Amino acid sequence: MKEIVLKVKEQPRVGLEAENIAPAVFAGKSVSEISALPVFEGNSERRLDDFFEVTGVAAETSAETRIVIDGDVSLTKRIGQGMRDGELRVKGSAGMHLGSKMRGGKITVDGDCEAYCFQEMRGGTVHIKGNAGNYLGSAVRGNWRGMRGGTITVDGNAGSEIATFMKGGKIHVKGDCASFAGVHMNKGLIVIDGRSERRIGAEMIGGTVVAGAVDAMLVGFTLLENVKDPEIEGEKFTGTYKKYSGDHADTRAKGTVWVKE
Amino acid sequence: MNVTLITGRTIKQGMVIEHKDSTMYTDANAICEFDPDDMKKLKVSEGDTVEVSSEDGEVYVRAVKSLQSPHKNIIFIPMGPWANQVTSPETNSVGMPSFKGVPAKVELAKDRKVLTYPELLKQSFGK
Amino acid sequence: MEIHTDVICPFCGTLCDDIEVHVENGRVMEALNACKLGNAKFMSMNKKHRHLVPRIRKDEGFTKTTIEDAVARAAQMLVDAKRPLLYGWATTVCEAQSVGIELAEEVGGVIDSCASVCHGPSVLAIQDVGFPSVTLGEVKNRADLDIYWGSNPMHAHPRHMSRYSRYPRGYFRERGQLDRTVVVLDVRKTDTAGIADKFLQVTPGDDYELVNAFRTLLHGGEIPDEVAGISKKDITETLEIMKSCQFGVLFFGVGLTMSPGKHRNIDNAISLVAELNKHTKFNLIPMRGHYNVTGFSEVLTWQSGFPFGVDYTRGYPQYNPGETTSVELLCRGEVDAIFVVGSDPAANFPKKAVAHLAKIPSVAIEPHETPTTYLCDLNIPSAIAGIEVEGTAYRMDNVPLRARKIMEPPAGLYSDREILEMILEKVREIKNGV
Amino acid sequence: MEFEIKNGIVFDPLNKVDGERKDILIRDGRIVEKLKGKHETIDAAGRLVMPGGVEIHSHFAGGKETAGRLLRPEDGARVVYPKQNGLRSGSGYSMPSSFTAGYLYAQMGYTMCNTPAMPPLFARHTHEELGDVPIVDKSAYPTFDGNWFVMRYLKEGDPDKLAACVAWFMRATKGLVIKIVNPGGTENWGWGKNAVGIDDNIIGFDVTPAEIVSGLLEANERLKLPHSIHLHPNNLGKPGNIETTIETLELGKSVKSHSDRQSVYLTHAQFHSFGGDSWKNFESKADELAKYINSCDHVVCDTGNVTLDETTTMTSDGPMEYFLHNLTHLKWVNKDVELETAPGITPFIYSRKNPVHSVQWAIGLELALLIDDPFKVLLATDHPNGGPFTRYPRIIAWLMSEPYRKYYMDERVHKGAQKGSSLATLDREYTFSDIAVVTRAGQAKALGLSELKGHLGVGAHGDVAIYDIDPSAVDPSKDYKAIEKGFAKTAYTIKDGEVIVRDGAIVATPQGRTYWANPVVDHELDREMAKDLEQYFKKYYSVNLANYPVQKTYLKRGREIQIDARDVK
Repeated sequence: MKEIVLKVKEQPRVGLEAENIAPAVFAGKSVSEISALPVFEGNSERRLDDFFEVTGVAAETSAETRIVIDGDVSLTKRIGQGMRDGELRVKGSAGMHLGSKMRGGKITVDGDCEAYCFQEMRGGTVHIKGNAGNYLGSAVRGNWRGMRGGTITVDGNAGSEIATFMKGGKIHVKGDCASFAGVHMNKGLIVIDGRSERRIGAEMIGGTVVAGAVDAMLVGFTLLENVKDPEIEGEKFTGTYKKYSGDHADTRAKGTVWVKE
Repeated sequence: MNVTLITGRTIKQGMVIEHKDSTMYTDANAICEFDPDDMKKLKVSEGDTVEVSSEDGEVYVRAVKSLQSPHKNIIFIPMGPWANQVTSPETNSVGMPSFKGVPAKVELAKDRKVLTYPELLKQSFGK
Repeated sequence: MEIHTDVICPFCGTLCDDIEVHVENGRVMEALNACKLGNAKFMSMNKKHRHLVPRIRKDEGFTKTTIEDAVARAAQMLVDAKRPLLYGWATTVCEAQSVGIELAEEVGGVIDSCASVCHGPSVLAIQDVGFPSVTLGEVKNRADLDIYWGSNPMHAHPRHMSRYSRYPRGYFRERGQLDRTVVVLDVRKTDTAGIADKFLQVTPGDDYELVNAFRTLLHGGEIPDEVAGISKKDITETLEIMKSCQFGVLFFGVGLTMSPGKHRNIDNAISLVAELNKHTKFNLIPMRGHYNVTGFSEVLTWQSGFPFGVDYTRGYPQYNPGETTSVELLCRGEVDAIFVVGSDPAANFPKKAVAHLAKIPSVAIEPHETPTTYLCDLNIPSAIAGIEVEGTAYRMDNVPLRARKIMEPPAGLYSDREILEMILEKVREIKNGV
Repeated sequence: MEFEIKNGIVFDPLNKVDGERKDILIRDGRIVEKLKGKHETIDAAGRLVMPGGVEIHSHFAGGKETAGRLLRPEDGARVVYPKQNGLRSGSGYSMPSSFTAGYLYAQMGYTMCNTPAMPPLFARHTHEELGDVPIVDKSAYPTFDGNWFVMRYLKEGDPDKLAACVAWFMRATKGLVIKIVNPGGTENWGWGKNAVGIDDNIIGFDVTPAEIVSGLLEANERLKLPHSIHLHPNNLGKPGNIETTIETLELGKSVKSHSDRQSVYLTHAQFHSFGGDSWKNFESKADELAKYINSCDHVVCDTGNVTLDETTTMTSDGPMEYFLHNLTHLKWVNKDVELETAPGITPFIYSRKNPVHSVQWAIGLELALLIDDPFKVLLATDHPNGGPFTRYPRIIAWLMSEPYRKYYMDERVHKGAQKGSSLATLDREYTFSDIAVVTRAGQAKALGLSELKGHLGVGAHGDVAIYDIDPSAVDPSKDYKAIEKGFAKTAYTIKDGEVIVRDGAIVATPQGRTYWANPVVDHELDREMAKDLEQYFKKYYSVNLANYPVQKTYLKRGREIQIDARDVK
């Protein structure tokens, strides 16, 4: 594994779009080539090194390339977009659309990530050590096919409408979660260790959501049974869990929500 | 008193949209509509100045008895610069702020003045 | 005295087209058929004070300038900006909106309309689950059930009920009102609720729960004794009314789009309406506010593919409300100039958003003095679209009409379109280094 | 500006030119015999030269088209077109935005596009939007399937007023063609019902689909409209609908066309050629429809090819779209239009792995190959319903290459296509001349515009498409990929004698014409009919009569086709 380090020099004025910060783009390029890559501050095209000090070496292949971002890039969008392999680490907080449509590889964020990260993700491993914003691992506007694969782990809390229209993969939120977790969910697994706001699993027609606690369940959910130490999607959970089916607001309801007593 | 704040359109306000530079605009918008029972509870009478406050700010407006009651524990302020001193910018990442259903506090503030919008904007934005 | 018939009222999304306006030497004498709101707008044409030349902020106040200077400054501001926001558009005609979109594309900015703080959430819901709808004439001719949810037409759309829903006689509804049932759902007992056959007072913020209960019940599920402050009995009865009508329509307002749940309230309501079509004929119509907010979304959609909150900074349209919409852009400080046409964000945005608006270079194209013109650095007064300028406007049900010109604007005032065309031309001059 | 297109290999079926090396001369925007003076010369040696393409049925602009774009931001995000070289930006895979649609058609060599289902009440929108579709000439077809005046006059047995009101709607909507979508079914949809057979009753009006079609057929010929009625019969997309389709076409036999064109135009025939009585025993009946069309002279159809893409279905057939929505559970738009029609929209994914979709793919091609005379079966996907128009080059390649079709049969689509259709047994391959017919000459003739469009004879518009295909060198049967590539972008598209596309790139974006028909009937009759209009508008429309007709200002470059129909009295 070879490593390229991007040290934050300057914060963008109106946000930065930097889909070029991705292992596949860096692979096989020299530091000076990488420094010259275009990034977009609003409507003006800038160079990557206008905002970052670039050091290190990129590997020949993306699989062998690790990118480390040193600093806060919460105003920088689209980092690691469409990533298929390689590694990315953000020592700070990351902006919108981080790892959107990601298919493989590994992304770690030491801080928080903004809204719309990992939309329509298909594969790979993600670890957010801080909090995640709204629409984590969701579908883009209008699409009925959301996240399909890969795993996202959030050590902190997550925002509202995570995993909209989810079709596969797993999201694990160790903290609390705002409203509408898994809205319109179809397949896949969401695990919330902490408390979920109301409307969890709203309009879900399939898939599984597990929560440590909920503010309220929608009336479209039917309590099936209480299960002690259940095994859910091949994972063991300790304690007694209420098992609900729903959301029966939809005729096709085949979703399951587990809530710890 | 803890209340739920609703903002929205009123016909009075709609009728002065072309006259924002007149006192009619302040009269139609710098108000807070109360459920009659809530007014009794607060000992507020028609025309009194009240302070409405939320996580995002506070504003002084005139108390008005609601003609569209009952709505216990709900106050209504017409959409406009006064209402937006206390509405929430939280959009849940969908573009829409929280103009309705905002948790707020309201109390009598008889001696306080209701500002015109230039005074209000000057005070808030120094411009 | 000139008598103008079949005048289109440029106030709300009801877009009444039967106004008769009497004009005598430049004064509006009366506006027959118009409601209080429409009448007030036509009568405001007689207002004494109206700015006739552009004004620039100077020290504590404003100083007058020429249209040429104003156009040059506006163009320069847009060219200099890395991500200008071009906002408003709901109270002008499509012909002006179209130039505005071209301008946004030319300067690489974001163009957004007041839909984003009005029925934008309805659009997001439509994009997730669809939109079973009809034109208002269908309601007039067929509907025997009109539901108003989170909407108070008596205040916001005063003639809506008399023209289309509650009162008119229609082909299949010859007895008018006698053939129709009106149900109102709101958090307050509104004036509209006052004339309803059935009123359900919903706990604020619980609309989503109530729709969820309706749908669950519709599919034979169980619901508790009370949901959202409504008794099981009332929910069951209301659902029966919906299932047993011949033609039902749900009119929904910002009471749903602005309350907790926002677009998801609409999303769920749309699915309820779609599913009711298994039992009877059911549709819904959003109670759009400004008279041509719908027109803007039509023009922007056929030109760019997206209805509002379109970001042209990369040279192609990008759409993601919540990211590319005005309130977030202002609150996150992601725009460095604002260009407002026919709207009043300083009055209608939350304080935090207005604070950034007040900080950045700003231009307002607007006939009247408003909180926005008060905060903007440059004000260009314009002729009043739909009264002094003709052009296209789209009704809340997307029916396009041609707004009429019934009087000349004061000398020296240009239409929004003309002003925008001048600015666009100037922008191109500057970019080509002329 | 004068032009000489030298040494091209020209296919111009309407003038019986079949692959001759021939020079085309253009002056003042028209094809001429001689040039006067200075002129630009384009060397077309070794290149394929055809008249500009004519699109006869594509939902590229209008109210429901824009509703379809609004419904699908995910389709918009799928392809974006940046602003560049003076071109406007845009987006959309299955529903390109307006400017982009004009550019894409011109790049394929098309110079005229017609939008086939305009609800009269939304005509103003359609024309506003057409103004933002650059380059191509255009027209719109107002829908009459659920028109209350038409049904009223049918019931009252007043064919004269019926014709007069059709003439009024043409004038009011600036329309060119009588479009009929699911006759009567769209009115019944006002009650959540449909009309699946031609003798079903239409609620509240006591007429039948058959009466609506016959009545409009007669009116169309009495008004001497350029095109015939443009028909989307009842029961679209349902197993076994072939019977309804042929019963409907039979209605046209009795009415004589006023000109040399067909009296009935059957659109997107693929969707109307289904056998079986369920999706399980669903099969192609293309052979049956082809047999019928071969046996008579009053019908022309277009294929309505399915291209096996994810697309957006949009028709004025509201009940059908609701039916689709219940099949797929995907998001659904409905838009019933008072007194007129009932459009609907829902996304649809045609899957190669799906037996039904694969048979539908086969049917479109079968029709083209089984109907002997290419002038009777034109190429269209009912964009975007069967697939986006950008797939035309691939369809052309399929038609010209049996091996290409076989490759799809064997490798790409579900085996069901072999069982459910006869495509595997068809070895016919289209010639370049056939392609010229089914993409331009046939459309122009069917539309009744063949004086100006679809050919390269003297007096025709100077609309020419030059493709980088050398007919003398290429074997379309083997080099089908070269054909697909060659028809995707022209070397030159010339419109009205102006170079629009050079080497596949747009170099000019003039405003095209908008054609509309204005049949003038007897003045007295018109006045009588107008009284009924006033009454119905007052009572039933939600807009005033005075605000209904589309002002001429909406047609940026309008072309009125005046027709003397004063014998209608």
